[in-house]
Amino acid sequence: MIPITVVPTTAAELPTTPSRTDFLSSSTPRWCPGCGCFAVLKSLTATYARLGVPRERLVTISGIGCTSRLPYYTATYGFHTLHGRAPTVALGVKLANPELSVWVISGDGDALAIGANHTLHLLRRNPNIKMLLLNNQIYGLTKGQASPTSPRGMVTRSTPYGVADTPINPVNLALAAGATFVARVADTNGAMMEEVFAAAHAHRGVALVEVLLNCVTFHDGAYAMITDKETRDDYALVMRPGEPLLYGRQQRKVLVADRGRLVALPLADGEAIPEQALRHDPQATDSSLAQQLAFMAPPDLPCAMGIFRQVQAPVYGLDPKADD
Amino acid sequence: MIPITVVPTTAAELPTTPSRTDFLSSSTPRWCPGCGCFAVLKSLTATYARLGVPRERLVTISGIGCTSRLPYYTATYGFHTLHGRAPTVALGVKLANPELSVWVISGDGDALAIGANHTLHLLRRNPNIKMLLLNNQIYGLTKGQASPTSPRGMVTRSTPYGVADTPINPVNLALAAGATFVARVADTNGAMMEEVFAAAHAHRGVALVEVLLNCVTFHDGAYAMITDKETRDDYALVMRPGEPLLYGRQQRKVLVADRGRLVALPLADGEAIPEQALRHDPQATDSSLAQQLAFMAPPDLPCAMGIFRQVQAPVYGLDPKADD
Amino acid sequence: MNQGHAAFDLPDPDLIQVQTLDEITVKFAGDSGDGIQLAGQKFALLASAAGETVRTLPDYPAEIRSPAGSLGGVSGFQVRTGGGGIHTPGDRIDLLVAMNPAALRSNLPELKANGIIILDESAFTTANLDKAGFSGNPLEDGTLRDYRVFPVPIGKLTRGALKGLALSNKQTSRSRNFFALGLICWLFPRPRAGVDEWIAQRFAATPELAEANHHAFHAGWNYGETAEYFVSPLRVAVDPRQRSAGVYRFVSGNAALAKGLVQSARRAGLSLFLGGYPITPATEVMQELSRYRDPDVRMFQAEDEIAAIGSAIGAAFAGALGATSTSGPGLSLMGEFLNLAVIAELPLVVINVQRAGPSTGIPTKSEQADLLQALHGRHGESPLPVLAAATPADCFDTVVEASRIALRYMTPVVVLSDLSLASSAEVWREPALDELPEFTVHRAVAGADFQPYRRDPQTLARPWAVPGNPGMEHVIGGLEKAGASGAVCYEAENHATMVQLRHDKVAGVAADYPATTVHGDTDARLLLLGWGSSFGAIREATDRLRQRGRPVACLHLRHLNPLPRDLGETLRRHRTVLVIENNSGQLWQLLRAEYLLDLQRLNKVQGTAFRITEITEAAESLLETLT
Amino acid sequence: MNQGHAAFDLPDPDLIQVQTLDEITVKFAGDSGDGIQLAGQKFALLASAAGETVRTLPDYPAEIRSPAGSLGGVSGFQVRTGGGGIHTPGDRIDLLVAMNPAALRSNLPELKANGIIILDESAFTTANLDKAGFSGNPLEDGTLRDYRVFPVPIGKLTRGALKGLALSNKQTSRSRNFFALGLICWLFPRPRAGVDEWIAQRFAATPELAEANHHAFHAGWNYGETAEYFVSPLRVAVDPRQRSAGVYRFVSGNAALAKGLVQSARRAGLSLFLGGYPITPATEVMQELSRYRDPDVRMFQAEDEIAAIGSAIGAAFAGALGATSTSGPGLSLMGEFLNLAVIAELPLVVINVQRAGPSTGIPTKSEQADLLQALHGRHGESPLPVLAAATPADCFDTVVEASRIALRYMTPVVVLSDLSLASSAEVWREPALDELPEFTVHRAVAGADFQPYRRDPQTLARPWAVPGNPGMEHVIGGLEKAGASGAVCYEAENHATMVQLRHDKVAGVAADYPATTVHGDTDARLLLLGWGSSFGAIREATDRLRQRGRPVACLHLRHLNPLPRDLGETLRRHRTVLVIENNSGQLWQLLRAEYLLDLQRLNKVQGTAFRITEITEAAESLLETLT
Ligand SMILES: Cc1ncc(C[n+]2csc(CCOP(=O)(O)OP(=O)(O)O)c2C)c(N)n1
Ligand SMILES: Cc1ncc(C[n+]2csc(CCOP(=O)(O)OP(=O)(O)O)c2C)c(N)n1
Ligand code: SF4
Ligand code: SF4
Ligand SMILES: [Mg+2]
Ligand SMILES: [Mg+2]
Repeated sequence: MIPITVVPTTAAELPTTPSRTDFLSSSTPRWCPGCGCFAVLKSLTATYARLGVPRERLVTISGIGCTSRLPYYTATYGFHTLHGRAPTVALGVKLANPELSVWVISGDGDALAIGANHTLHLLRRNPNIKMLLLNNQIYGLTKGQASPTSPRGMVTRSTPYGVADTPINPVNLALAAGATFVARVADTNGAMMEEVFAAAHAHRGVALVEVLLNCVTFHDGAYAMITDKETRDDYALVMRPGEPLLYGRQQRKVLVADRGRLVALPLADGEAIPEQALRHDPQATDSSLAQQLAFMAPPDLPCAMGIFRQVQAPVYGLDPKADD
Repeated sequence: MIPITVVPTTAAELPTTPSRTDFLSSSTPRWCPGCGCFAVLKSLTATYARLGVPRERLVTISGIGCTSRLPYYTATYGFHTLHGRAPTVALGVKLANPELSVWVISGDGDALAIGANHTLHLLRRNPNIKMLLLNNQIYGLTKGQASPTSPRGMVTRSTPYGVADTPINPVNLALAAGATFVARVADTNGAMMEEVFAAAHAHRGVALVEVLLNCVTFHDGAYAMITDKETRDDYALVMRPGEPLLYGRQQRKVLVADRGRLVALPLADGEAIPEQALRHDPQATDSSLAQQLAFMAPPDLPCAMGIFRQVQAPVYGLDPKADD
Repeated sequence: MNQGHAAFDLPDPDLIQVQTLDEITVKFAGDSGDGIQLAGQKFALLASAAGETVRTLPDYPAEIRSPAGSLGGVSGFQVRTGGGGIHTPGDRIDLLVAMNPAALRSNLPELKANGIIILDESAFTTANLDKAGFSGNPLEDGTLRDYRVFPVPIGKLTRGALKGLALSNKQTSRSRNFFALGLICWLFPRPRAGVDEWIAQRFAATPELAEANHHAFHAGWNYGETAEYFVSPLRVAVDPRQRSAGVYRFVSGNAALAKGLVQSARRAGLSLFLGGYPITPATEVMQELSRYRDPDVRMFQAEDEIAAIGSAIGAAFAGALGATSTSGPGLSLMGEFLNLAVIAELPLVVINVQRAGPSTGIPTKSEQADLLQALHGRHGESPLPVLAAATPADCFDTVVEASRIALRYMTPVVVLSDLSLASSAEVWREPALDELPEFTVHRAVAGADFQPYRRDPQTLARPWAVPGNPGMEHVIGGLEKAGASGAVCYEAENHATMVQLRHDKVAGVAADYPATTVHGDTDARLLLLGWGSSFGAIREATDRLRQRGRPVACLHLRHLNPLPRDLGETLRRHRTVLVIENNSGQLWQLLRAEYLLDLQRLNKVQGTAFRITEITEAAESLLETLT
Repeated sequence: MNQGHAAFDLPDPDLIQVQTLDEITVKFAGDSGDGIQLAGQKFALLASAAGETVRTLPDYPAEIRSPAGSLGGVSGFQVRTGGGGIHTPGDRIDLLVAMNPAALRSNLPELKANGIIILDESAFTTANLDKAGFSGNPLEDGTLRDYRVFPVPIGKLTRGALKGLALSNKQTSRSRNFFALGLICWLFPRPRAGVDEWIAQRFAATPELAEANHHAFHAGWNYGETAEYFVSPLRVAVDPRQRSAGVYRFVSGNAALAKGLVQSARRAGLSLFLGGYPITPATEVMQELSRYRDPDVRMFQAEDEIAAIGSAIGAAFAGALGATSTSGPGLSLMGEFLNLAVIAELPLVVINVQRAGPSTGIPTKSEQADLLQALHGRHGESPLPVLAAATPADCFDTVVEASRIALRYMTPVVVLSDLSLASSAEVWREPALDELPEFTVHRAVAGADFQPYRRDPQTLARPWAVPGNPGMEHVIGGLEKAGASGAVCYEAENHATMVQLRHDKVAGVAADYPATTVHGDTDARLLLLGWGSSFGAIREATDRLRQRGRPVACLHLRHLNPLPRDLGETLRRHRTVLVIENNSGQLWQLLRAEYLLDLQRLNKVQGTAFRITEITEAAESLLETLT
């Protein structure tokens, strides 16, 4: 009594090596020109094309927001649900048919204001679902109000005297929830998006990928420090498994731990990487170092990019009643 | 146009040194005999008596659950709201009248299942509100279903084949949310509850206190390892500001950091506390060490008790429009 | 004696002799630790096995635990048994078994005048009398003068019977319920051997308890036989209707709801997915489902009701029969998602086990006041079918019907049950799978003309194009959709068309209903009209009135939206229609708006079901005004 | 010319001469980057300053940004101005200013036959025509043959006018709206000096823009004067009604809602607390409030709508006037909390700026389909007052009335507005604080007989015992409460009493209403009945019909629950009542149930308001059937 028959795609339907455009629908995306969403759509469809998953087994599920319009532009099955509720629908889809590859697309307001509870519970349960959190630090669709990731003091249409809240750090929160795969990428780096999306897919369990997304209309330049050519070396650190945590021009700064706290150690010209340099280990069961990396922010420390955590844990929804 | 006139209590109404019973209502508590709630009620009313806040300026606000019945048994103003929603009502009360001392009483289901979003946002905003999270790892009122803190594998009325979720660690989550005061106490230690509740009150900003609560009826002995006389030395560590993180019989184990991760170092008889021993610093701005301590759990590491974090940050709701 | 009427009329104690009763309502009551539920259930099962018709109603203490012996801690189990015509757990108690003063005090108002009380004298200590709030001793001060009281020192006798066993006082006291059960089993002769076996099985894991209960049971039985009180046992009439072959179960409403979901999905060849969140009195529905080991029966406990229904909608999108179960406060949280299911046109069964509202209200009391919410609790024009269950067993049939409609019309359906059905139980023959109605499932077929909102011309249902099937990739959502393509469409006329289509589709559900049939004369002067759990009381009231020669018929609605097409006609055939509801007149209001008829109403909003007599009295006085 | 009727009847271009119009509807339309809103608003303000009666309606592009020049990106601003009797922003357009082909195409269906089109010829490039979906060039292919078209190379002329300035092409193009405004200001002579000043002030921060816009404006004006097209300007009649002294503002419905909350709280001597969450089309209400620097006006942006209303309830408990503002999807999330406010009996104003549903529906389209939800969108018997606003300025009065009721009766009140009022604007005289009705505030007084649920015998309101005040410490909540003490109570009769009391309290609100008065003859054969934003269209339709000698009157309901006590009587005085709603008949259904009257209905569910003519036509044909 399997509810549906999954018929493998035949060559007639999709080329054996499908291209990204095979995963684009015929609708023309309606984001503001220059919006970071275009880049995400591009990288996501490029990833879809590379996964080897037949198109009909991909399900793209979103909430409400500019970013949540994305499913309409893919040629997969899709569900544009309610504000903040995509994770709940996604979980139902995945539990009803574990064969499907389920992708949640969400915004910072969607996933962290009205929907933070569902995000949290999705992450702690560890179903094999991938969630992209497109964080532009603003409510785009409703034309520019503060979101839970808007930095303190930011003036928006709903905070004429500045935001008075402490912003949420999505990566840190995901780690606190016990998420087994957590990453951060920027909309400006298509190659890295594709790489990380593919890694998220390969991961058996839940994956949260924060995408730093530029909203040209209501919060342009939010991530300029981290993404601009001139500054990004100093303010962004790309984490690579097993490697020391290096950044800065010519990678001449390295992170070390001082009694459990992170410190940036400048390296002199030609100086070798010291013994105590921290090496990135996304597979560490204990996610506390990852949580520390997540909290890092310019100007004192760089913003960490890449995969913070990737560990194996029991996957939710896979025959929970079988093992007893 | 201040909405209400706060009239100081006169001696006729309350003795100058009020006692705990002055803060108890005339209703007889209706918890199961032996329920941890009795001890919390006792410590909370004892704390109320010591604060010097007139009774009418105390407001005790709860959600729904066994634990959320607590306001009925206090002689303060109280509001028994909806399941999961106490933080929202509390914030409205506090913003409307900052002179009130507002206490939220919540359960693990209340605060972390249906209400986790409100808990999260309350904590990140940092209003001067105190929240007690009475964590019995079970839904008591509805007679024994799994809660978000139920340990993996636990058999409950809704999980006859065992819980399949990763439990939430309330302290870690609160820290990820940026809470400025976070503590953990056990219902068995009245003195420590009173001490920590009073410290929470003294803190200017939000405070979350997790109370490890025993539900005799549906999950008896959940914290036996941590609270029983015979085992607690080995499995509980009481954090004291500025002091090394010691535990074990005769306090002969100490925590050290190894490349950002916590390790327990056994001390030989008479061995001095080594230089690299971690000292507890609840006032550290960076909460990453606190997050590591929060995650510690028996049997490998002890459960940390006491105040994890206590830092000063802008308090929400205090004339946000004044400073511009 | 009048069969439909209050049936119990025991002669004076010293005149007791063998006597067959048409029916009797027995209530076991004691402290929540006294094993009352177990004793009551066993008594009911034995009666049912003897061929009697049985309805039961447990009566749990209020949700917060109260001290032993207090009024708040009283637990009860009511059993009504008799020879047919039994549709409720009984208006009032004929025989009360009270294990302590609190149990006596809280049930006294429900005991019939001249009713029998068997009480545990040993528990009538000063302390217990105090806790129950008695100022004197009711056994002595005349409080019980209108009843026939049989004090039995159950505690002392049980202790005596178990003296040989190595048990603590507390353990001994735990067997008192078996003493009481033994006594009652002697009174209404039930085969002892069956009970012996059952005790052995049930307490197999704790042989010392098995032994204690065995001894206590027989001590109770023997006490009945030897004590001079009871001259002879009573006999209850057997239901004359022949039972057809099949599996019989004693089901509560909540168990029947769960079972109905499972069997509906199986019948449709689908997997079942229920997203739930605990809430009194609906929790058992999800708990029942959690016990299945069948991978095609999945219960997901969500973080809240919003996630519960959201996951069910996701599962429905993915091809399962989606369901959720909750009570009023939960339904109040689900409005936005229910609306999504309406516009996305997905098959979903939403069960609301109603309790007394508004707000948290009285979680342990029953009410039928969520009907208008089920119809209108969402923004915009958002029609959906609403059904209500009439009895515990009917919960099964109603859920099956709801699932049928959900799948045939691709729509969410709300099923209303309530607390008084949730835990009330009756004997029910579980139909085999192929006895269930056939289910139409609108599987979409890939092809050049596939469109996700192209409707079946007859049902107006859209096709169900389930992810995993190639060639039908499409995106649905909450924005208004264009006719057949389902693409997002903001166009004015299209919106009007879609609003109309959604309305017509739901209105069309009524095409499947059987003709409306009243119980009684089709043109009786007075029609008693009800829905939901008031069925039993209305039905029995009608029978009693008809036996008195009154021109009364009754009609019970399962389908509350859309209403049966012939309902207006039926209503107009009766001079007066009395709409009977456990709310302030919600169906009454709907029917007035629909048919412009000046209907009468009888409402009760006290957290408890109607008594049969409340209905007969109202009907009698209404009939008087008519002549 | 008929004053109430479509007023514009411009003679052939070559016959144009000075002419006074009773009214005219002008629409500015262009790409969202074209500054259309600014130009339209300024034109409306100038008309209003000239003493005309003005109603405006902006028309934003659908929420997702569309490419420049596309149909989805068209922004519009409609201004209707005239000499009184103006109650809507206009059925159809008399004069369209189209800044590009897409603006032309999307507004053409709304343009009157023989209407005037002024368009920017420079923007009619092949690329733009393509984007707008024109297959040919409408200027050449006869598409516009039924209109009077005035192509003006606005782009080119603006560039020319700004040649001396150091501006990029893009910047120059940004001033085109000022050229258009100048031309229109010449056409309906408006004082130039005022505009000059305004430009200087508004663009003070960017002097280069100020200069560019100044030049563009005058170039437009001069073009009007010199071009041979327009022989002479037009004049619009001035509203003959005398304006009383006071502060006049041009307010949108949302601004009026915000202002109404602030002034209500001030009048009552309370602080205002609004908890909100952004949602189209209600967001401006919270945004307006966020701008106040008054510490007694607090807007809290919550994490969701549940928290928004929860915080407002908390604030109400703490002694503030609590409020929240949302749209349908948000209200669907608030049901559980609204219920808590009902049972806790706290003063709360819940504003629902309705949009087209169900579900996400069409966020940028208007509808009045949340009435039944406001009444019934909660479990249990949960009565609360419901009010609706009729015009942008009436949003103020309605919120004031809602606040008065909330405070006097200690109850949550729902106020329904809708998208078509939200951003539509009219000129309004802000009443001074002491012109507002008096507010009763039920402050509790400590004392031996204080009880939190002891009711005022007249209003049945409970006292408001606010934390901070000694001697009245008490706990409220969602569980059923005992009579006066407010203690938790599970008792049957008490529950029935409380359900009745809550019902009676809300029913009692109607005691305060003024008598129902119809506009027109009190016994006219046909009564047009409406509520909410359809007011203007119904009112103007009635006036037109009466001018035609038809026996028609109209009645508009502000209070939808409880209904006015004399409403049944009023309805019965008219042979036929036509209930006019932008939904499928929600008030109609309520009135049928309430009065058992066979009312007629006119419904439109197209996301747009009624046109006056739709109503006159329906009324005319209904009248025909009556004779
Ligand atoms: C229940 C509900 N509340 C509010 C809204 C209005 N709304 C739509 S999107 C949105 C926030 C958008 O912000 P974000 O999630 O960050 O998405 P973005 O537009 O920035 O991509 C809001 C408040 C809604 N659609 N539904
Ligand atoms: C909206 C809603 N959903 C569900 C419930 C039922 N309910 C009451 S308390 C509770 C959970 C109790 O667990 P917890 O918060 O841990 O409190 P405890 O009883 O253990 O103290 C639930 C599910 C409710 N009252 N309201
Ligand atoms: S408003 Fe911002 S997020 Fe939305 S489409 Fe435009 S640029 Fe993108
Ligand atoms: S069920 Fe558990 S939490 Fe509830 S009162 Fe009893 S012991 Fe306490
Ligand atoms: Mg955003
Ligand atoms: Mg709990």
